[in-house]
Amino acid sequence: MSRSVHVELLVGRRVRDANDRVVGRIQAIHVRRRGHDYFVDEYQIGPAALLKTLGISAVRLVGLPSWREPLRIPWQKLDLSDPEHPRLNCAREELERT
Amino acid sequence: MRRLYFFFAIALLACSHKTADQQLIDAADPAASWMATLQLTGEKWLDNSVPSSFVRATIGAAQKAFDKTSGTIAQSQARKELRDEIKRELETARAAAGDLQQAIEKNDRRTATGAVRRFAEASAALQRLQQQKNRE
Amino acid sequence: MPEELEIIRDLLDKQLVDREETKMGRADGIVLALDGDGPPRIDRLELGFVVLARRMHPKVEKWFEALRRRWSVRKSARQMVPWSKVLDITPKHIQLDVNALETPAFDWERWLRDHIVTKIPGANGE
Amino acid sequence: MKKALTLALGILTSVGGFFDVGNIATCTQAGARFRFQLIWAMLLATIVVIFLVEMSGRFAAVTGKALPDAIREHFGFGFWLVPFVILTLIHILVIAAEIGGMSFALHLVTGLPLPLFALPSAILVWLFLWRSTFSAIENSTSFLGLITLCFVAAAVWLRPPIHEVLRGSLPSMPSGSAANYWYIAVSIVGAVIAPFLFYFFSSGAVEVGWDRSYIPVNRAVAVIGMGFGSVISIAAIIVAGAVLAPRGIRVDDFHQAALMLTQAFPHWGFALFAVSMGVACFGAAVEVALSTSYTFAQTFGWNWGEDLDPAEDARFTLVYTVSLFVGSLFVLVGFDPLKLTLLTMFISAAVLPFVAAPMLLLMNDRMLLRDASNGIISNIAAALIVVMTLVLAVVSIPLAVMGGS
Repeated sequence: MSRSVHVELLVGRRVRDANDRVVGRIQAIHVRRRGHDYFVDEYQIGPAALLKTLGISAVRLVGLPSWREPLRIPWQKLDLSDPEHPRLNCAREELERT
Repeated sequence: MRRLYFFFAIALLACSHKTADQQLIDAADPAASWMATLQLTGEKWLDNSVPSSFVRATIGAAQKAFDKTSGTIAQSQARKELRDEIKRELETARAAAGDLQQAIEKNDRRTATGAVRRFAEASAALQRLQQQKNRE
Repeated sequence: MPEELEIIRDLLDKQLVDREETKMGRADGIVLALDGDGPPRIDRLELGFVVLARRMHPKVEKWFEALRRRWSVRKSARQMVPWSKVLDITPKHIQLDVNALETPAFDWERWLRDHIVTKIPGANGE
Repeated sequence: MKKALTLALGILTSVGGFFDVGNIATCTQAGARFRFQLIWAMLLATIVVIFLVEMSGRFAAVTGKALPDAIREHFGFGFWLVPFVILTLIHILVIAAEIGGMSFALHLVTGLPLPLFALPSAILVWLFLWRSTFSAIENSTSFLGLITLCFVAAAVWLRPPIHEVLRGSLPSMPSGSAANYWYIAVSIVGAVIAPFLFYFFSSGAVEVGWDRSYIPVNRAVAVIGMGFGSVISIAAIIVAGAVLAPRGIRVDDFHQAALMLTQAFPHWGFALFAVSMGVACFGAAVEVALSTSYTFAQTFGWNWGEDLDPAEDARFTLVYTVSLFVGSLFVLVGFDPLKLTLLTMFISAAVLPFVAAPMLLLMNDRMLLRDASNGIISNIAAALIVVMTLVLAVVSIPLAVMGGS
């Protein structure tokens, strides 16, 4: 049963991990090409990801030390069955270790 | 800190009793400005620099401003002499405006010159009031 | 076609053009297909006021939907462009293998032109 | 050769777009009320607008995209929606004020009541847009705009005391009522840094096909064009200061400003003021109406460009038609043109952060601009501008209440 997800409604949605703790908001979705189609590689969460999407490096504009690297979620780790509430199928710490 | 409140209270009190007079003079400021405008307009009409239609339109706009000011005088609690003086200047200006209106219709330059002189006196009187208030 | 992309920065809201680079709206929406257990795949682009309305607020979308049903010119509320129609992706626009004039994106354009604009002299620059 | 022509046209465009009903209203009020004391506000606003116009032109030259197009694409529809709605309201209000200015000029010349000219003015602007291409529009409105040089001639003829003019060029504390002083200063800035200017300028740069090689031309156009328009505005302050202030004439109504050129030019002064005002407002109305269509077309990705025939971009044409009509309603209903203009200039000043901030963020995007993105100086200027616009926005509301009497 193929389901679909609207990216424009996914942007900025808060992601919760397996222990129902908020991990951050979805700010970027990286895709890789295979043939003519593009497949999701990883999602990126957090303010640094937002800034990168906007093409602004925080250092350059405001001079603040750039926030820590965005949190990267491999595609298989994110459950999109309910697009309104994206969930990680693991705990947050597990992600940070990789 | 108490001294600050004391100072602030005095300042408020000082200007409150004068406020009514001050407010009336400030409210009359646009009227003085329109009298000066009519004076300039009359002068330029006499120099044939402006068409009569412009003079008519300017008189119309000035009358509206005079009406607004006389409305403010009616509600003002300022000193009676002050209110009467401003009312007198307003009446002079209103009459002069009426004369100027007729003068340009009949191309009567003598009446127009008289009207311009009266505008000058009325606006000068109101500006003197303004200067006295600033000096207090 | 680039090897890697970031959907939100490189595709969403991007200017869409047809074969002759005639502008035909923007990528108001992008839909991923979750088929089987593979990674999500970009299935199609979507355009139309209704798509934008939904991004603002579901209530706005309902209001738009009602508005559209009553007197809209456009046959379908939202136009779907299958990903197979994407010819090229450049920093300036996304080029689609379509002819803009035949797409619903131009319903409004055609309606206005036929009913109002051409009625006024000089519309075709003669 | 093409670059020299573009430079000339660019300068002419800025003159056409710079001096409009907003400048006439705020400069005559500043001169009449505070003589030469507020010249510094015009100088400051000019420096800021030169920076912002240079940036928007450079951005369009390098990326080939105008501001609305780039902001929506870059920050997404959600982010762009708020500035877009605000900008549309400002566009409509400025069109209304410009039509008010045109109607007043026609009223001066004919003596007929002002609201009569609301629709004819809108139709005149509409006809011009309907039949012309972008470059034809820009050359003619700007060429006509040169008539406003009569203010400079009058200012020179009146020989104002130079030391007083120079002292006025430096920021100073007000002698008269402070609230009114700062109220007029803010409205001067609001009149000069008109939000539509950048969106129009960047769209224009794309229309005439600027590319990276035009960056020097863009800088020259911004400096000379805006500077030129500013000289005319300062001249208007000086003339009002020399003619109206000594007589105690405040400008509460455009009629009170209409005579200020008659002292320098007894026979032609009245007609010159009317024609200058009419032409300046016409040029500005054309640019603002176009800017509205550019903003809509780029936001929704329609085909756009004034060089296309109306039949080819019906929606683009419809937008400027509707905005001109809606703008003219304000004047038709009897809004006083001067009060409408001051209100518009005020709202422009208050919403500047919404308009300037997205642009300044864009100018720092290395990915888009690579080496042409903001250098350190532009960034410092940009940061100062954002802070200044925020202060303006915060201060303008209370000022309007106190100072606006």
